[in-house]
Amino acid sequence: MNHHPMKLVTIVCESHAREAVTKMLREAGAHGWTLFPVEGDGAHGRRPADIPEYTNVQVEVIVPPEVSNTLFERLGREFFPRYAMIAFESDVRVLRPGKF
Amino acid sequence: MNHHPMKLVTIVCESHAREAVTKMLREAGAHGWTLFPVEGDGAHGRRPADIPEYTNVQVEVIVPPEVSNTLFERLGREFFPRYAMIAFESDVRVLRPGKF
Amino acid sequence: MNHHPMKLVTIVCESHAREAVTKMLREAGAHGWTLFPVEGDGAHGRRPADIPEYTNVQVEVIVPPEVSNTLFERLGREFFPRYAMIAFESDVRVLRPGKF
Amino acid sequence: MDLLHALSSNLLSPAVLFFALGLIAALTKSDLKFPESLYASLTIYLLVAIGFKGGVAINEAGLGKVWLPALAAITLGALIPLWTYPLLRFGGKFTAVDASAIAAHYGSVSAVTFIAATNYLKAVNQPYESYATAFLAVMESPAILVGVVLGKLGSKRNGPLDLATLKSTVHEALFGRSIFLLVGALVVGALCGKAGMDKVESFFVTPFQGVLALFLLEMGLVAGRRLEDLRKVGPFLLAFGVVMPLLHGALGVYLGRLAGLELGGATLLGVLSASASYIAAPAAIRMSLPEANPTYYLTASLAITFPFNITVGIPIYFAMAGWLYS
Amino acid sequence: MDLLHALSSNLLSPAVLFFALGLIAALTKSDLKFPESLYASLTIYLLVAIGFKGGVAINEAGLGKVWLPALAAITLGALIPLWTYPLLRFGGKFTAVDASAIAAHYGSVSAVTFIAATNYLKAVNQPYESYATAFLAVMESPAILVGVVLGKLGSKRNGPLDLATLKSTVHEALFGRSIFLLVGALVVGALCGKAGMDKVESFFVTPFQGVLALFLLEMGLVAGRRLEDLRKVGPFLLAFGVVMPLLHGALGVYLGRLAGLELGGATLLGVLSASASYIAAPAAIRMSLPEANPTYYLTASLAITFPFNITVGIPIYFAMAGWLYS
Amino acid sequence: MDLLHALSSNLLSPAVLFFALGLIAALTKSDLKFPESLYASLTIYLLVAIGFKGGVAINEAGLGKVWLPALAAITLGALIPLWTYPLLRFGGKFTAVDASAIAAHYGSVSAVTFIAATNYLKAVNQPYESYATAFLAVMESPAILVGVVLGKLGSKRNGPLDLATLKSTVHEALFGRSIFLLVGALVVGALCGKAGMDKVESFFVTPFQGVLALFLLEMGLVAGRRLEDLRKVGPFLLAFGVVMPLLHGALGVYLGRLAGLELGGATLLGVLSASASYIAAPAAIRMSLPEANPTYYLTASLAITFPFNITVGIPIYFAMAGWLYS
Ligand SMILES: Nc1ncnc2c1ncn2[C@@H]1O[C@H](COP(=O)(O)O)[C@@H](O)[C@H]1O
Ligand SMILES: Nc1ncnc2c1ncn2[C@@H]1O[C@H](COP(=O)(O)O)[C@@H](O)[C@H]1O
Ligand SMILES: Nc1ncnc2c1ncn2[C@@H]1O[C@H](COP(=O)(O)O)[C@@H](O)[C@H]1O
Ligand code: NA
Ligand code: NA
Ligand code: NA
Repeated sequence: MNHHPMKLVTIVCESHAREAVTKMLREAGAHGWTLFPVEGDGAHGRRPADIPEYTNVQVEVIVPPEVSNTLFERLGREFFPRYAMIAFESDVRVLRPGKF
Repeated sequence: MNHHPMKLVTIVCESHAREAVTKMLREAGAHGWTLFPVEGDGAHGRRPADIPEYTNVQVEVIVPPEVSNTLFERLGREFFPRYAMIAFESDVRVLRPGKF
Repeated sequence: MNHHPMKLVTIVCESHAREAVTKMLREAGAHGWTLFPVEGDGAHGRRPADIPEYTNVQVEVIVPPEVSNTLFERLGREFFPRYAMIAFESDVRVLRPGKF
Repeated sequence: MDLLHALSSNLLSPAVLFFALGLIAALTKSDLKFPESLYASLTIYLLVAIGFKGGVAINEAGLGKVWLPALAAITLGALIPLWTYPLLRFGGKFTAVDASAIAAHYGSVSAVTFIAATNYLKAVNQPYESYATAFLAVMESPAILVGVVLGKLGSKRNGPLDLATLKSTVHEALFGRSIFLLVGALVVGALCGKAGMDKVESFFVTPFQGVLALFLLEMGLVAGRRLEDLRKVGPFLLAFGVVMPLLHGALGVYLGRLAGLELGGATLLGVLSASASYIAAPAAIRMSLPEANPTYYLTASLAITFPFNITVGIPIYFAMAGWLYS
Repeated sequence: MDLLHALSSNLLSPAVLFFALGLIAALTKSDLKFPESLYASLTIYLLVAIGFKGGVAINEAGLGKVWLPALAAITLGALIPLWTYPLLRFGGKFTAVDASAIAAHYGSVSAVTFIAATNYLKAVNQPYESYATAFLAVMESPAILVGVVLGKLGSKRNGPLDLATLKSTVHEALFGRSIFLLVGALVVGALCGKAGMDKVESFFVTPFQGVLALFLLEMGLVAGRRLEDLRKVGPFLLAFGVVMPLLHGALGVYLGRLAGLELGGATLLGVLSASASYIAAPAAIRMSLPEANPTYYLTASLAITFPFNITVGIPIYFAMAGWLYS
Repeated sequence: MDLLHALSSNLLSPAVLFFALGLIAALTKSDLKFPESLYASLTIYLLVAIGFKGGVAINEAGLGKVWLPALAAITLGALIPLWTYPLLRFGGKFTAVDASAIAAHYGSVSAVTFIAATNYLKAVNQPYESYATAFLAVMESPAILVGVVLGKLGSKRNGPLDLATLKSTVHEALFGRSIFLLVGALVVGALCGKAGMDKVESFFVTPFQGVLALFLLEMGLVAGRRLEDLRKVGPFLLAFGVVMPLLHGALGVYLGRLAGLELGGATLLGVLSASASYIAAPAAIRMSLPEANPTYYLTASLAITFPFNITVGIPIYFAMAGWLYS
């Protein structure tokens, strides 16, 4: 198999940040994303996922390394000071690198 | 701790492909899988998760490296040309290697 | 960017284990967690996610390596013999290491 | 009742206005969203309710009255792809696979359109044969099977027409969740009869119209999100999505009369014939003809024909039946 | 009303037929599926509705009438494990942990079976004490506690019977979500009385039977998926799952009469006694006796006893009460 | 009706008792939980039902009767931040951003509180202008806009007040999902009128009170989980969350009378004025003033003012109206 290295960036944020995050992903050069509602606990307390407005979403996006860097730069500058959220990057391999 | 390397294969696909994908996982040698509905955006447009038939599912499966290779071969040959989907592989470590 | 290595520990378990798991995460030193309901298949059979009491949850937690070791020790000793579950560790990178 | 009156009484009904509200929400990019499980729950409710009611009606009317128009419905559904396919293939220049996929959708039916039509008939005080739900139940599958066979025969790239494909298509067409619920509830209703209906009427019948109105709000959202694909499908499919329902509607009404239905039942057969599937057919086509492009068949059935029928189609088919029976 | 009539009037009710439809869907591997939140929502509705109604009935009847049969119910629930445990342990050759787990399930109760029984009594026009919901509420926990104690005493590998375990079991048995909802709604109903009922009747009472029918469709699916585990549990447990309900049903009816209940109320106590828990007990057992094998207790309670009671058990217990009271 | 009677008839209603039950569940850490989609579904139902009903009422009363009190409502909403802001800023020592965020929440309104108030009026047989829903609809946004402007002007760190922020705030305030549903259903109701209401009444009106009771159980859970934040907000905000509603309630009732409303309608304007937003305002503030601390505004509106209004506030405003009109 011909695997190509990519970055998976995972963002868990309060659902109010949802539109801002997905807009930013597009701007930074991602070609797609995947998203789902999650419960959570953290520095901002429990978020028990019973009201859509008070819950978290997890966003996953596969991007080339340079896009991941752009994402983290903007996350650190524009998003972390404003929203309850975490973000992390990991290494993945894909088959069709052109897609991402 | 005694950690053993394994592969985590993640597949995000339109929900119509669900049965075909989980059947293929078993055939390729996986002993289990985990699945949940997700929203998404990509080359085939927004999939807004409001009708079960029009949404995506994310499938996660832990397998030994050789099974992962089989999976990707079949994904590339049989699934990618037919369905809206992405798949990626990453390295994980588990405690009970015999389970996977 | 200034990325710091961390461990992502992912646990998929029957929902009855939910309270015990999140309690253990705190005790082991995690500062937060993310959780969502999932369907699954494995050694204990299909878990089709139609009754909250009979379904699975997936718990994701970002921790420093030493906490991950504690987690896996307790998982292996206290949880694996009791509950239908899997757990795996992977390497991730974060921006604000102090948070985890 | 003349056409204008028929139209306005439909357009000013809560159900259609809520549908329009959903369309507007989608077009103005409001963040209004129904939870996925609400859509699924309302669908279950509507299918079980309409199926159960139809079953009770069959129990009361007797199968003797039902079989002939049901046969007419099956035949009509199976035949529609036979003329829509060549029209799409040679008139619309679609590939064989796309043409047969679209043809399958238009031969099959939309349960929600049917339900909206029964609602409409109730609103204009037009009695109808409640067992007409049986026609809905039997008309979902035949066109899908015919469409898949056409697609397999018409295209080599798509793989030969093997037995395994046929079997899984038949299984999907007959045991898919919507058809299962509808037929199952129909049988339950037929077994229970009036005595069973008395017990569950206040849940399955009394609030039904209101539930439908809420559901059409969601369907407006779903259809509205597809509207932007309209420019991708070209003028041929746009015209097809409006003209074919009118032709099929007339045909259905006419056949309904031949099969001995009353005015109300003939209207419903016209509606079924005119409607296009957007749940069962896509699921089956996606599995049996995965090379077909969903943008074509989904946009046509969901963003053109469905809104057309819900708003103006239903009163038109009713007016057609009025002319035929007067 | 004789047994045959009682049986057929149950088997042809919408609720039981929809339950059968769910079983068929599971057995034919139809892709029919209820969204998880619909199950949870219907459960909340049913528990709140039945609890509220029961509370209003207590308000009207007065606690004086309720305490004696409630005490009988608690005692019965707590005692059942004392004979089912040795039977399973020595007759069925189950381990101490498995035997006590199964015993806990059969001493505890199934709210859905109880609700289906009230539905059945309504259908056959048999009046019953509406405050019987109180028996449901008090019978859920005692057997679970007794079962856990038995399991801890009977097995060393399982860890000693420490205070922490006992405390968390008591908490789980008393504050689990189903018991909380039921008891909470009961108290609310008792505080509101008739005046409160007038306000919410059209939501909590009128559509109740229809909602139950829809819910039993889902329960048929859930139970049906477990049917393939039947061959794993062996003939002893199969027989146990049918015979014990009959014995416990008779015992419950008899005790109900002793405690001064009318025919309807005695039937309900029989039903409670005969039913086995499949939500509250598994949750508590999973935490307190995690070594017990869920295949045994879940298959027995969900795939054997629950369908048995829903279809033929309830009319049988009613017939038993008929004989006793005639 | 005197205050005591008004209070007790509210506190013993199913809706308020279920709310209390939810609070207790949260406080006792019961694992009771409503699925997220049930909350969303109930909200959609309640907003559509109340909006539709209000629209039908406007259709019957004519816009001529509605515009003046609606104007009063808008003005009141827009003005409230002008005195609450300095009070919070200088009395409560809050930062400019936090003060303006809280002010926005108290100028805006809570739909659930409004619905509970209509419920209450119905229970005490007090007629009211059904078109009052229009006041709810127009009062949600103005205070949010004023609050955001105040916050931007008052704080430099927060970025200047640019056009883009203003535009997105206006969009959020006008097209957010709750306001869209409410206004949309209002328009649908106004277009349908009585004829439309007849069709959907048994879904949108008859079971409404029961649905509200169930929903308040969930709201009790949601508010209860916030109660532990009470000690984080300090005594000033605690007092603010109780005293301001009383002042605003009196003001609203008084203005209602000036604008020509009857006793019932004036009570509702008082309730709106006294209520604080906890869905629409947080969403808009989170986007436009993200530096504001949610612990302050959410705890105040959701854990203090909301429970206060649901339990004792509503009957007090009703009593105030009683005194004013007698
Ligand atoms: N250590 C962690 N591991 C996994 N998820 C976390 C962690 N910390 C925070 N989160 C998630 O991120 C959300 C926001 O975090 P916080 O801003 O810390 O409240 C939480 O509600 C969790 O869903
Ligand atoms: N770059 C990406 N990162 C994460 N998820 C993606 C990405 N591209 C596509 N997806 C997911 O895969 C689904 C199908 O992708 P597509 O075939 O590109 O429409 C989308 O709906 C998304 O859920
Ligand atoms: N190989 C696997 N890959 C992904 N998820 C798995 C795997 N095996 C088990 N699981 C998940 O873990 C749950 C419990 O596993 P088990 O104890 O094997 O039944 C299953 O229901 C699945 O959700
Ligand atoms: Na058709
Ligand atoms: Na029992
Ligand atoms: Na206000």
